[in-house]
Formats: sequence, C-alpha cells, structure tokens
Amino acid sequence: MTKLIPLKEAIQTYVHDGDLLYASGFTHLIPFAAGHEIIRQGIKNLVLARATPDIIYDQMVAAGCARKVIFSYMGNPGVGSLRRVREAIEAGQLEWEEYSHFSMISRLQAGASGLPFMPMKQTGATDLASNNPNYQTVCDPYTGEDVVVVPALVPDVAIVHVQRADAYGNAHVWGILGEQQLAAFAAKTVILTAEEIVDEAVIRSDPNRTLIPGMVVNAVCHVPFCAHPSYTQGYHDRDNAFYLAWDEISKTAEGVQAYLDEWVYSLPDRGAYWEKLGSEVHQRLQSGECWSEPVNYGDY
Amino acid sequence: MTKLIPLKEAIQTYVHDGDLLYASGFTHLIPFAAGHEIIRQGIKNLVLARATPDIIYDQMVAAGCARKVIFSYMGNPGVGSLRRVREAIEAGQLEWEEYSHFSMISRLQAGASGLPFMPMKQTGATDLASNNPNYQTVCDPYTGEDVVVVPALVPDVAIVHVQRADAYGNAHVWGILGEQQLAAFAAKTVILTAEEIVDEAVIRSDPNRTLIPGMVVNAVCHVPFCAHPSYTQGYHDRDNAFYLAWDEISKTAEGVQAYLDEWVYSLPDRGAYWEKLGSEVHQRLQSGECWSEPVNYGDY
Amino acid sequence: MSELAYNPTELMIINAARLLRDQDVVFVGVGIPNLACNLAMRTHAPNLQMIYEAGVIGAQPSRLPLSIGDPSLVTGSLAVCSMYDVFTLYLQRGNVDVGFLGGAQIDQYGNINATVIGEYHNPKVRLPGSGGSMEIAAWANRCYIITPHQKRRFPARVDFHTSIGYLSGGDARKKTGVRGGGPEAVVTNLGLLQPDQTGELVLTALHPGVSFEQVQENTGWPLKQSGECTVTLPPNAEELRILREELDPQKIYI
Amino acid sequence: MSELAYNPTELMIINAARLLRDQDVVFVGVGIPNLACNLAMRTHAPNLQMIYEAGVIGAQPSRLPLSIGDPSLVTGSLAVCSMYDVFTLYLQRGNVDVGFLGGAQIDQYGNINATVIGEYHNPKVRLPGSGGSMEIAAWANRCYIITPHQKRRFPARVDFHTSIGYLSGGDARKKTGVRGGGPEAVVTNLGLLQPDQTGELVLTALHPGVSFEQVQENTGWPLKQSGECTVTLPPNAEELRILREELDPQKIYI
Repeated sequence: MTKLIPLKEAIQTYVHDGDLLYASGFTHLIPFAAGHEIIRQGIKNLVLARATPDIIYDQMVAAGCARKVIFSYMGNPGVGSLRRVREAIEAGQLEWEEYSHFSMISRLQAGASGLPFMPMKQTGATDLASNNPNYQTVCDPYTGEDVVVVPALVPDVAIVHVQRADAYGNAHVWGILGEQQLAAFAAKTVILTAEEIVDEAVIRSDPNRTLIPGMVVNAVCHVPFCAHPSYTQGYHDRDNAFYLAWDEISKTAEGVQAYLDEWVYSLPDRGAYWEKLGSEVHQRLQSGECWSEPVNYGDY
Repeated sequence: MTKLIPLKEAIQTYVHDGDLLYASGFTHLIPFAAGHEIIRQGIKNLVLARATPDIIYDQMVAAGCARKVIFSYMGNPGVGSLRRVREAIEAGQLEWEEYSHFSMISRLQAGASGLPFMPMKQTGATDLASNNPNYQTVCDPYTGEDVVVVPALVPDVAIVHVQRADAYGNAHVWGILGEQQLAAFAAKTVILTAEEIVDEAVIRSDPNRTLIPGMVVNAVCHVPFCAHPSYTQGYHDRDNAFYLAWDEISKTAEGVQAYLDEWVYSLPDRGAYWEKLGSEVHQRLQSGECWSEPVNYGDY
Repeated sequence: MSELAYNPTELMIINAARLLRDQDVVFVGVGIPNLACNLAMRTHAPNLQMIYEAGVIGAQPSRLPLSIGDPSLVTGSLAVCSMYDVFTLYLQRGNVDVGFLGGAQIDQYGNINATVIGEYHNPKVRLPGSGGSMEIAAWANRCYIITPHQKRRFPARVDFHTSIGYLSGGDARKKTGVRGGGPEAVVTNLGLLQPDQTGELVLTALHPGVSFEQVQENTGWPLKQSGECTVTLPPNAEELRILREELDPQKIYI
Repeated sequence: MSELAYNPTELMIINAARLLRDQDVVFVGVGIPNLACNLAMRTHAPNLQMIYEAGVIGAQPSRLPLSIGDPSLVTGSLAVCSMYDVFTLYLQRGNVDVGFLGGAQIDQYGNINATVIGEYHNPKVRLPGSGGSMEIAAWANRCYIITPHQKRRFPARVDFHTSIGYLSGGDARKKTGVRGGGPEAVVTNLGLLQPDQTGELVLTALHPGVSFEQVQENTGWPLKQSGECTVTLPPNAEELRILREELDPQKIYI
C-alpha cells in the first residue's frame, strides 16, 4: 500500500508537541521543508536532536518549537556560530545535552540496532562525561579496563530526506550518508521526504543502494528541493551564500522573525518557497551531471 | 603505487603457518582460488575462521592446512553436512570454537571498529556460552541487566574477493555483502582478489559503492572466477551441481584426496582450473545481464 | 489416487503458509519455509515480505533458490545489506515478525537442538550448529517450527539448547529478557503442536485422517491434547496447484 | 613588498604542509588544514589521502570546499561511508595517521577547549563543542594544531577539556589508554611549539624575523625554548604559487 501523503499531513499526523525529533542529514539532505512545516504548524516543546543543529534547528528554536537540543557541534558549518541556539542556551532559555559526534552517532547506532548502549574507546577527555550522566563506563571482561558507553537514542520521530524512493518508502541514498540510515532504524516513526518518487522497479534495479526499507517508514512525501539551503547530491548544490547570509540574519531576534515571516509563515509549502527563491538562485544551485558506472546484477 | 601481484606471490608473502585466516564471503564471493593456492603451498596449522566453513574449509581441512576452525554454521549450504570438517571434529583431530552467526559477525564488527568487544541482546540460549569462555556478560549501567558480549576478532590475514577493484585496492562490491567489509577492516593483512581490475575512474564514478578502501589492502590479485563453485554476482552463477557433487566426493578421505590431486595439486592456478571445468560448465554458469539504474553525483 | 492427494511435505508447507499473515516480515531460509512464504504471498498474504539472513530483503527470485545466498535472490530484490546490518537493524531491532526454525531435536517446551547429539566436547553426532537460529528464536516476534513428526526428533529434553522456546516452561523464557514471543506453533506431517499457558507443546490440531495415538507414538513425552483440538482443513486445489505448478515445478523440495 | 612577501595564514598553511608525510592518511576539516593537505599533495606528499569526518575518503574536489559536507568533495572521491563507519572503521580502528585540531584555547600540555568559556552549566561564552575533535585528538596516530598565536588562545590551563593533548603531562595521557600519540606540533603565525618529554609545549622553531620574546608575550605560561630551537625556512615561491594560484585563487581563506 502506498504511504505517499503530503508533507503537511505527515507532520500533522506524526509530529506531536513534546516529541523527541531527529531531523537527519550530516550537512547533506537536511530536511528544511519539514522544519518549516513544523514551524508553521506551531508544534511546541520538541526535543531536537542532531549531531549538528545547523540552521534548521536555529530556525526552529527561534520559532519557539523547542524546549531542548541534543547535539555534538553547535555551529553554522563553514561559517561560525549558530546564534539563536547559542543565545538561548547562554540565556538559560533552552535545555541542552551534549556529546561528541561519535558518541551522538553511537547513540543512534545503539537505537537502530536494538541495543541498550554502544561502547567506545577511551578518549581521555572526561569533562563532557562529567557533565552528562548519560556517559557511563562498563568493565571490559577481557582486559579489566574501563570502556566508555553511551545509551541508545530512540527518537519519537525521524525525518529523513532521500534522493529517490518508491511509494512504499524503499529509498536510495547516495553522497554523504551521515546518519540517514541509523535515524530511520532508530526512530519509532519515520517521515521520509524524497526528491523523486520512482517506480519500485528503479529501486529493485540496485538493491545495494537501498539504505532505508519501506517497512520502517510511516509516510512518504514528495518534496523536491526539500533540503535547501542544504543540498541533495546530484539534484542541487548547497547554498553557501545563504549559510553566510544567515550569519547576518540571525544576529537579532527581529531579523530571524522577519525571515520566518517572509519565508515560512507566509508561504504554504516548499513549492512556493522554491519559486520565491527565483531563477537566479535556481541557476546558481544547478548540480550538473556526473553519472555512476552501472553494475550488472545478472539475470539468473 | 600499484599493489597488483599474482595470487601465488600474495599467498607466499602474506599467509604464514599458524596464522588466523578469515577467507570471507557469506555464500557469495568465497575465494576458492586462494584456498587452493594455500593448499598447493602446503601451509600448515592455520586457524580457519568463517561464519560457515563451506566447501573451501572442508578442502583445506582435508588437505591438512588447519589445526582449528572457528565457525557458526558447519554445513554444506543447501545440501547438508560438511563431512571433512565434521569427521575431523568427531575424531578429535581438529580444534573448534563455535558461535552463532550474529556472535561471529559481531566479533568481526568489534575487530573492524577497533573495539574490544561488541554487545548483543540476550538470546536465552546459554549452552553455547557455557562451552565457550569467549562469551561474557557486562552489566548494562542504564538498567542493571546483563548484556552478552563477544570479543573482537582480528585475523592475521583476510582474503576478500570483490567484483571490481583498482590497482590500489579500492573495491566495489555488490550483491550479498556478508562480512566482506568487516573482514577487510578487522584483519591485520588483507589480500584482495578481484574479478576485474578497473581504472580508478570507475571506482571514483560511484564512491558509495566502495566498501573496501585501498589503504587497508596489502595485495590486489586479478583472479577471474576465483569464487567457483561459489559465485560472483553479475559475473557467474553458483555451481549448485558441484555443491551436490561434493556431498558425494567428500564421503571418503580418498575421494577428497583424488579431487585435490586432480583439481588443485596438478593445476598451476585458477586459469587452468577454469579451463579444465570446460565449456559446458562455463555455459551453465553464465549470469546474464540486469543492470543497475545509474545515479547522478552531480558536477560541482 | 484422487486429484487432491498430497504428500507430507506439501501438507506441512500448506499448513505453515496458513499461519502467516498479510504484512508479516518473515526471516526465512531456503526450502520449506521459503515455499510456505511464497504460497502465503500468492494466496492470503500478498504484502508479506521475506528477509534472508544473507541480507536480502524483499526478494523476487526468478527461480527456486537452492541456497540462502543464491544470486537470483539478489537480482530484483528491494534491498541488500551486510550480515551485521541484517542481524542488528532488522532482527535485533524488532523489525522481524516471524522466524522459521528447524533442528534435529525439538523438546516439550519448544527448545531446539541443532548443535550436537551427545556430549558437546566429545560429540556422538556433530550437527551444523546455530547459524542464525539462536537469535531468530529469541528476537523474532513469533516463531514457527516445521519438522517431520518422528520420536527421535521430539525428545522430552533436548541434549543442547541451540535456540530456546520456553526453556523449562512457566515464565522461564520471559525471565531471560529475550525480546521475542517464542514459538507459536510446530507444524508437522501429523498435525500442529502449540504452547499452552505454561509453554508446554500440546496437540492443537490433527491433519485429516491422523489419530491422537499416532501423534503420541511419535512424540517423546506424554502429549497433552488441547480442549479445542481441531482437524486442519485439507490442502485445497488452488494451494496444491500453486505449489506444484508455480513454486516447485521441478519437485526439488515437494 | 618583495615577491616573497606572505601573510600569517599562508605561513601557517605552508608550515603545516611541511609536517605531513607521503602516504599519510589525514582526517581533515575545511579551511586551513585542507589547504595544508592539498599543498603537501602537490609538493612532497603526492600519496597523502584525506578523510573528511562526513565520511568522504580520497576526495578530489573541483572547487575549494566551503563546508566539510560540500557536494564537490563527494563527486569523484574514492569512497563515501556513513558517519558511524568513518569514526569506527577508519578513526577508532587506527587507520588515520594524522588529525588536525583547532579550538578557542590550547594549553601548556596541548589540551584543547572548543566547548565553553566559563562554567559549563552557566556559560560565559558557549562555543560549538567537540564535533569530531574529542576522538580525533585521542585516536589519530599523531595530531597537529594550527592556530593564530594570541595570549587568550594560549592559557596555562584550558577551562574545559574538549579534547586532550598530554593532560597534566608526564605519563598522564598514556595512562588514559587512548590509542593515538597526541599532538606533535602546534603551528602558529609566530613559530612551532612541540611537546618535550613531559608533554609540555615548548618553542622548537621561530618563523623568520620573530623573536622568542614576541612568542612569550603571546603565550599564557612561562614558555621554554628547546635547545635545538631553529628558524623555519620562509615560504618558497613554488609553495606560494600553488597556494595562491591553484588552491585558493579567490582568497577565501588566505
């Protein structure tokens, strides 16, 4: 049965006040359109987990959607600080829980694997662990030495953007994979946004490329350009100019409010957003072509 | 620098008496040619680890190469018993160490990850653990419950067959992936056998398909049809008839000896072996064509 | 012989297929469980999905696979992942509804021995061992066991616990903390055994023409009969046709 | 201004590049470390390989990447893997020779703070945090730190150990059991600091025209000077040409 529904309906159905949300994508495939829809729907008290909150969580925090962030790098990648999240934390208005990248991803790996925790080698840097009781140690029974462990992260909802999926939620992903697969397997509910909806036959032509199977997906939404100002490998480029511009926009709460008014609240959906960006931006973000050599699976 | 050398030289250089060897491939891509070369070179006292020993280890055990096997399923897949290994074990002539599939693969995952152990959920089946002290438990610090752990497996040598690799050892693998990647990252030394040696540009056209990077590979050997009677997806079919025939051949030590004389000792290499199989077999094992839909990586 | 004659293997496959539900995600091997899944997909469970422990999800093989690693399982499948991933992301995570099991011995509480007859370190008969069954039995939401009904296969206690059913019964399984629910049925050529509230396998259905005594004779413990013990519907023409004409026309397994 | 004038950033990049060896596998970010690697590859280390924490191995970007997740890093690279895999199979496993680090504060023993100025739960300045640096500092075989030389960046003790150098010196690092060797050099615009036998960062090289006093003024602890303290060779014409014409012609970083 098809799981194809509009993004608006998927957010209404599957994202609730107070949920632990993981909008995935390490620099790549960040589902901005879903973040904007959550802002439009006025969902509150979310716990927002991501290795790097990026602009998407800066916007959601500024819009009042979050009570807490869980992260491992709180910057505007390649630019500098992430001003709204940082200011909310410094002002004591936002709870936070902090990890290293590897600890954060290990938490998802445990959640995706059905394990209570994942071990990691000692790093010698204990200040973070001293401030976060989720870091624990177990005794390695083979050597008697302490091994650091972090507990499973099981988000209520994961939102995962992919290049192509069929209507059942079987998805091909390429380029930087980040934590796309782990977020989908770890979460209780998965909203998949896809740049293209393709026939099941396309998916079945290359099963090794399927990182997310439909069986873990609750909703499939066709959302072209979902990731802007982040990017979708092979579909459009990263909008580095916007990442730089955000550094200016986000200097004041008013600047962000004006941005949200213009680009989120007064627009119905991603289609309108992309159109409003205009042809200069569309041109600038074209990705060109560089195709993979196909492989033969054989006809047996 | 190229790592391309003949298989004979790779075995001479990197496989030594007494080594812990992991010839990888879960039903798919089993490097039979490398097993035969080890038999020809008379290497002794190996510890042979594989989830399923398959015919390759049955032959190596019969040829006197092994002092011990480490396994999780000792059968002739799809046929029945693995007679030579089973008889050697029943006769007390071969040491063994036994796991479930998941424990075995978890040991490789730990080895490949640089971790001392991997946790797994309770299975309630404790008889294997009672007989294998490598099964231990640690206390989950989050719930106080026991979690089963198995220690890292770090083979001295892994032999991994792949569909296509460049001369530096960067390899594309598709079809059933088994433990190919884990064996390569876990082992101290890696011999890669490849169905095709391709230009680096082919590898770079689809980096998400590269499961094994050259940096962990010591030798690259061009060995077409390396996997027969196992198979290489998209290159040739599994020889089910031989798996059935082996059940007969392996009924007696003499039968196996005659087989080894004819198909291993008296042949110089895999090229001669494949030629000797003859055109009827070549025809029967043709794989046909079924190509993947390519993906666009974009030209940025 | 009437048109609807059938052999014991066909009977087991058809009765196993009937236990499967639409939407089930089933962890399978080759042979009988595979045929049962394919029969269910062609009758009442079109949305059933199969996972092979080799890492293949949603296979649509163009021929009957002879090994769980058959290349025809891969071509045209929905997804292929590593062995570590199939055991963690799918099985251990709880994404598998049904596991199929078999073994040399199945005991009164559905525990299975596929490892060794006799003493482990000095084996009388060395069997293949666990493969994936230790984890499948523990972590699939529910399990089915398919096996011919013979006394040596049904001892009161197994020599070795390769995978567990209900251990010694009562809440013994639950106390181990395993995630899955355990075996729901043993399908044999004589009938169905299912766990009662204590986890003991009792006779819940006889195949047409089979008597309780026949089953008892072939079972290594004093078998109880469920109060609601029924007789299974005989294989119907459509089930037999699909099995014989579409699924195993070369009669490799049936 | 002579042809071989250069700015402090160019000086740091060129001196960092010189520390890299052919065949090194280097875990990099964008910006200065990236330029240093690319310069080394075009001069004395053609077989150096870069790994980005985003999971890209052996990138050959057609443009200067502005983020570690730039799509140009992916197209034409040797391999792309998940983030869990890059941290486990590559970094934790010991396949990374060199890690590059930076941070708001670097102390006398090469410990780094990139997390917080002031009290952790009541921060004066909240910095971005670890990202991958906690593990890179611990697990890469050796590390280099590149940073402008300013007193506020070189306190005697960091406010927060985001990643470790030699902790309190002596065998303190070794006793933690971390697998990597620790920072081998801090490259600044004034010279090079390197650990002595106790792990204390001491001055081992001055850039041309810089005095010890200048460095001491910009360092937050009484700086020792190595007995073999040298003067670095000034950037040569070829290094500057590659950097300016090939690597960063738009002068984004230099």
